[in-house]
Amino acid sequence: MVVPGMDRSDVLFLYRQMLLIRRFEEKSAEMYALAKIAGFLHLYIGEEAVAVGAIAALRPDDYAISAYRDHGHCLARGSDPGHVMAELFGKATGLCQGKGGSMHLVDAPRRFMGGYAIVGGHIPLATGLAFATKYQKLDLVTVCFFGEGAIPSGQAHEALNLAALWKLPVVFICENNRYGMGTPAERAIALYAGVAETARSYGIMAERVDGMDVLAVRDVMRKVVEQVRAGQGAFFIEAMTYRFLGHSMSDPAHGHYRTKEEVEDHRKRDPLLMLKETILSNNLGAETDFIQLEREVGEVVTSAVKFADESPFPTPSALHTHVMREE
Amino acid sequence: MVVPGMDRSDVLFLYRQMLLIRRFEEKSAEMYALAKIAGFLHLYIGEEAVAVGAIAALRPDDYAISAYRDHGHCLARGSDPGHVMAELFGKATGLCQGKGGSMHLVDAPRRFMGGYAIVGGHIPLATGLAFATKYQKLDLVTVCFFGEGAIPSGQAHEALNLAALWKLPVVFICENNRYGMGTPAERAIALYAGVAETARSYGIMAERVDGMDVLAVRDVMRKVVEQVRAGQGAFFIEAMTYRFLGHSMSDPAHGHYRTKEEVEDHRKRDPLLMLKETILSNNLGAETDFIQLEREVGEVVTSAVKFADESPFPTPSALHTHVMREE
Amino acid sequence: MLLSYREALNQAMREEMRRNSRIFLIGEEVGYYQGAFKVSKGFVEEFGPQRVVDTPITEAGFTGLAIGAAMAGLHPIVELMTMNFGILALDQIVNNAAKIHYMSGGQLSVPLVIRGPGSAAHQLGAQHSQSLEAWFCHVPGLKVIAPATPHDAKGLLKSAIRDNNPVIFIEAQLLYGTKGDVGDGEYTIPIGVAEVKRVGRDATIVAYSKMLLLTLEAAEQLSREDIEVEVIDPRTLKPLDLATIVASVKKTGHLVIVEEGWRFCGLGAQIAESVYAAAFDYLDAPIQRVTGEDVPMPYSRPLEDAAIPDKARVIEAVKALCGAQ
Amino acid sequence: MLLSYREALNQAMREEMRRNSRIFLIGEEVGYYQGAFKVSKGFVEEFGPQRVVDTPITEAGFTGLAIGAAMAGLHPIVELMTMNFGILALDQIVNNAAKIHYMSGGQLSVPLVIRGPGSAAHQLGAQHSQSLEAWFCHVPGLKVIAPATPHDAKGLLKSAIRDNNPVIFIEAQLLYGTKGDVGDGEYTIPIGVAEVKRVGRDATIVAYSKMLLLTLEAAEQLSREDIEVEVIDPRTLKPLDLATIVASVKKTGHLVIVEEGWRFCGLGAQIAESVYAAAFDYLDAPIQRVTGEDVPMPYSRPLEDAAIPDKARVIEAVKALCGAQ
Ligand SMILES: Cc1ncc(C[n+]2csc(CCOP(=O)(O)OP(=O)(O)O)c2C)c(N)n1
Ligand SMILES: Cc1ncc(C[n+]2csc(CCOP(=O)(O)OP(=O)(O)O)c2C)c(N)n1
Ligand SMILES: [Mg+2]
Ligand SMILES: [Mg+2]
Repeated sequence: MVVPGMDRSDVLFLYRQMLLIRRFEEKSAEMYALAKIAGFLHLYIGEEAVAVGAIAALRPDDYAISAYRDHGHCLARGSDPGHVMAELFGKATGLCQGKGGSMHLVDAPRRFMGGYAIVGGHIPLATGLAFATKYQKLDLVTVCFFGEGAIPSGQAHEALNLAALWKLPVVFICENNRYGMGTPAERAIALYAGVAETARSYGIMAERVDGMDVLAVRDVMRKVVEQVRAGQGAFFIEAMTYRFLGHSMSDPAHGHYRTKEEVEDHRKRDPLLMLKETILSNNLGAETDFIQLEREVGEVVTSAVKFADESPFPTPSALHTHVMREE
Repeated sequence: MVVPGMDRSDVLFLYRQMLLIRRFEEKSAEMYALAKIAGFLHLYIGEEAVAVGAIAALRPDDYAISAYRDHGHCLARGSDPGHVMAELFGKATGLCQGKGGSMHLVDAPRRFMGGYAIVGGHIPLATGLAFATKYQKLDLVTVCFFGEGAIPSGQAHEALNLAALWKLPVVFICENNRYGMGTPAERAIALYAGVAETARSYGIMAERVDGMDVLAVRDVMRKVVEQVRAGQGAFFIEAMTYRFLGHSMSDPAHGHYRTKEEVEDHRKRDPLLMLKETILSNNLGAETDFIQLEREVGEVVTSAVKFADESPFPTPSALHTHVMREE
Repeated sequence: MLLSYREALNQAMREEMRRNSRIFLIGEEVGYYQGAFKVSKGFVEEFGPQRVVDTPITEAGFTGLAIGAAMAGLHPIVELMTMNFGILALDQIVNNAAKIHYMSGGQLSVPLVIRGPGSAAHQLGAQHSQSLEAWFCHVPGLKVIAPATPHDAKGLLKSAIRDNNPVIFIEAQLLYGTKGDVGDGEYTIPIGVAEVKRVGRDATIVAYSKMLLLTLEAAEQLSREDIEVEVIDPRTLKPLDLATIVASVKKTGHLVIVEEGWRFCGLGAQIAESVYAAAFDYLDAPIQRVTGEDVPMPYSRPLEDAAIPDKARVIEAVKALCGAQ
Repeated sequence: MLLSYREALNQAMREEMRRNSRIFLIGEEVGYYQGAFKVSKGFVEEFGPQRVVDTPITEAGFTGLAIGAAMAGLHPIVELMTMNFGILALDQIVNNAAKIHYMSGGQLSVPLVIRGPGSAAHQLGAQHSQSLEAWFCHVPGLKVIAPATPHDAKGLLKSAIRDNNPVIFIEAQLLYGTKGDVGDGEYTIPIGVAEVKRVGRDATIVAYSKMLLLTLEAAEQLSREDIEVEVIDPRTLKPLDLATIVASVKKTGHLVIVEEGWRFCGLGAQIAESVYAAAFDYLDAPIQRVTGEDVPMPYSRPLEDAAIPDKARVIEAVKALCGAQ
């Protein structure tokens, strides 16, 4: 697929971003096995094209917010991998000084407003960010990522209704990876033929996109963000994607609820492979570029781990700071 | 409008039920002014055709459940007006021994499973009643009444999704009286062209009916109840109705949010007047019948008040009973 | 200036909204309806519908929206039509408003006031008559305020609005019409500072919100029998001004705590435990709690009256204590 | 029979579901996934999907549905994937489950168990590490149970399932793998009865759920220093078996209460207040509370460890008391 206006540095950047997330998370899994990281760790592997494609269409001052599967969004937003890894390690140098953890990454200077662990609970927050920018007459867009498992939740509905009612500048991106933990979407959502209907029932425009194709995601998002920025109200994107690994570290990649074959089938549409093929077939890069990117990203991830590992844990006094804002 | 199969005793019964609710509530308002009744009192005047028409299509063992504007549903279900009035008076002889009050009428033997005061909060309960009858393989139907103000609430959505997903035998009846307190539906519901779309977005069949026409309500309900009883899953009815008085006793009938003219317009379609005209024009009854009904109902209401008034208040020991079920 | 509690709240919000355009009011019927209890009378006319925002009946949705808006630099005031409906927004309040500053390592903050009437009015039934302050007080990251007088209501609401943390501000339906002097100029009252509402010698009574009024009446009546009680209104429930209470108990040797909420795990249990720990050797007798009964609120008037503390029960508790001297 | 806590729960539900076809299990991933923590392993295979019901992520919806089903004569067991998500169902639990029997004057009842893991596991972060028992205990109309051992878990879960009231049954993720003897036959343990888990002389410690285990370790260690503590597990938090605690305190003169939840307005405050009121003259020193810190739970391990009571803090509290003799 040739995308008009696609240029080399552009596509290699997208590839690099996805590669960074991939290698970062593979390394996180290793670190989890070594007990350097603990708690819940929800990997985004397989879904990188959604975060990278969507965030590529944003301005640096736009807001992004996510659920607990948030490493990808945070890294795509440009957060320093060392500080992210340090957060996963629970170190004082982590993005949130070790207080947030994997599910609650926040990078305020990059307008990454957090990962949240109550399914559906951050969707109202997103409408609030959008409300604030509209209130202040800023031409900012808020992007909200969540899984299809959040669709039946009451909080999602209340938020969609408010966003539509008040024409808020928010883009809802449902990462439809077909499962909420072990539950296929068809067993959770009554009228399941995808989830865009839900948005349309509020009068929110909705579009489905191939979430394994980073260029497709970016292009839809560019169009949508422009509309939303221009004041046309909320938009809903259903990105069809797939998680290659288990729900979290305790859940195997396949077993109870999906077969090995199903996972392998989807792996054939690995977003990294797909973009690589596009790049090669359009002569926008060569094998050497990919070798070079692997090397670069590998170094970034290695030094992120080194940084995290060498960083100190928070001191005991940190326990009681930030309960209240003092000034 | 001539309804085939309509017979005299049938229509006079419907009229009598509506008249009972009307006169009962007018008297309640008087009693409120005399401070015999206190707290919130939400009158159903103007909306009688919905409860009476819908409940006329039920079997005695079907379940009905409502929100806080529940006198009409309770009386239509056949509860003794004396016991209902005694409940409003807070007397020991009340339906709930004075513990429930206007918003929480319950008549278990008549399968009236209660009025509830958290907007949206009883809709999940209705799906549970329906779940139970399906689980027990009983051919019962549950009817759930609520206002259009509940449509945006998360609890309503979660319940609709479950009802649709599991094909539960429940009929949702949205009493769309155009306002939730002082808020017109258009200012609360994003895609407002009526509320049936909400149900359809879950794959629930939905129909709109003139909620001022008791025969229309009953006929739709007969058809719907039959379908639902036969196992075809949930159904949603949007009954277009209007409340003639204020939201509760402290809210004037018109003022801030609607004009006197608007209220007067709707009063021209008073469900009692409409049915009376149908009866007269179809020669199913004469003026004398109505005089007779007024007399009968008047007596019922008078003796209900007398019963309530003469009944004792609960004894202090009642305070601590029913916190826990003892056996 | 003599104002009703309702007017005092109105004035506090109005003054603050005039000072700071980032403040907005959001909730059910706050705008065109002027507030379910008319607290925001005249607001939509003065500030317009952009800053006085009527919502659908979606407490989780609009409270969450307000939290998000606060994260982006606005300062929302959320009106809950009654505090009961806060239960529906509790996930937003507890998991987001109270935790975001901490979880983000201080990067984000949530300057937000959530206000509305708590406790019972008259015969509103079990689902509309609850005192949930103990729940809110349990949660780190929240401040909780419950003023009893128009003067305190105004000064504390202004402080709450200027605070950069989420503040739960509990009013009471039966207080809205009560009147009191509010002075003339602008003023604030610091959060976390109790006030001795009456000086006494024989026993200390801690009471807040509606309960303060009947406690002061009880004190008056006791005084006629030569029992002089010191009455302390913490005003802020969290952070609690324990020092003021303890100082008084050290003087009187007796403590009665009056609260309308359910007894078991009520705020009074915490106040009592804190005072026992801080003044064990000064207490001449066990602390007495006068509380709401542990029952869902019954509708019937005599039952409801029996479920809520009254003047007689406060007097009885004081006498039981002072008789035990 | 040596069983894990997880297996004991599984057995309790299985036995009861075999006895009574009106019982069903409902929650997220309880069926085909065998439960997020595998508590319902084998259930969907034995009882079928009609009685082991997987739900969408809609805690308010399916908890409300279960309450409705209970009103119509079934006996649901709701599994909350974790008790944290109970916040989303709190309106249903508090306004419907707890009040319907009362509001209806006894006409309706809600026989229902809501169960799932409470408290912190390891490094799950602020939104997934909460001990909310004080909230549930505050609400009239609910029973609250929090067993610490497999034996208690099995016997109390069976009683909870046979009870005709709504029961909140709090487990703990870190307890699921712990083992204990559960005997061979069927048995139940009555709700509302504490157990003296260790007999002692010098001080009484009240501890429940996970906290019991570290308290027993602390007791063991103290014993080596010749300090003999009596350890009481209330097991049922509401109704609380105060008599057993008070009898012990009258013997030892000292009380330590250990709880994992936030300190301010925690259950320990209520237990302390009740004991002070009942045994004021028997206490040689103020009651000590060992509690979770009043902070949202931090992710970082050393901070998390510091936020939760441990053996050392229990020992320190006992020594502070007994040194004060
Ligand atoms: C309110 C709530 N209920 C349950 C959970 C437990 N839980 C965590 S993730 C998850 C599945 C979510 O699926 P989805 O939204 O599709 O996101 P995905 O994991 O597929 O990215 C569940 C049930 C939770 N975190 N919050
Ligand atoms: C969750 C919740 N929020 C707010 C209220 C206050 N309240 C009571 S009735 C009402 C309006 C409901 O309107 P609608 O559902 O249309 O019913 P109607 O009164 O028109 O019959 C509101 C906001 C409530 N009872 N519950
Ligand atoms: Mg998913
Ligand atoms: Mg309405």
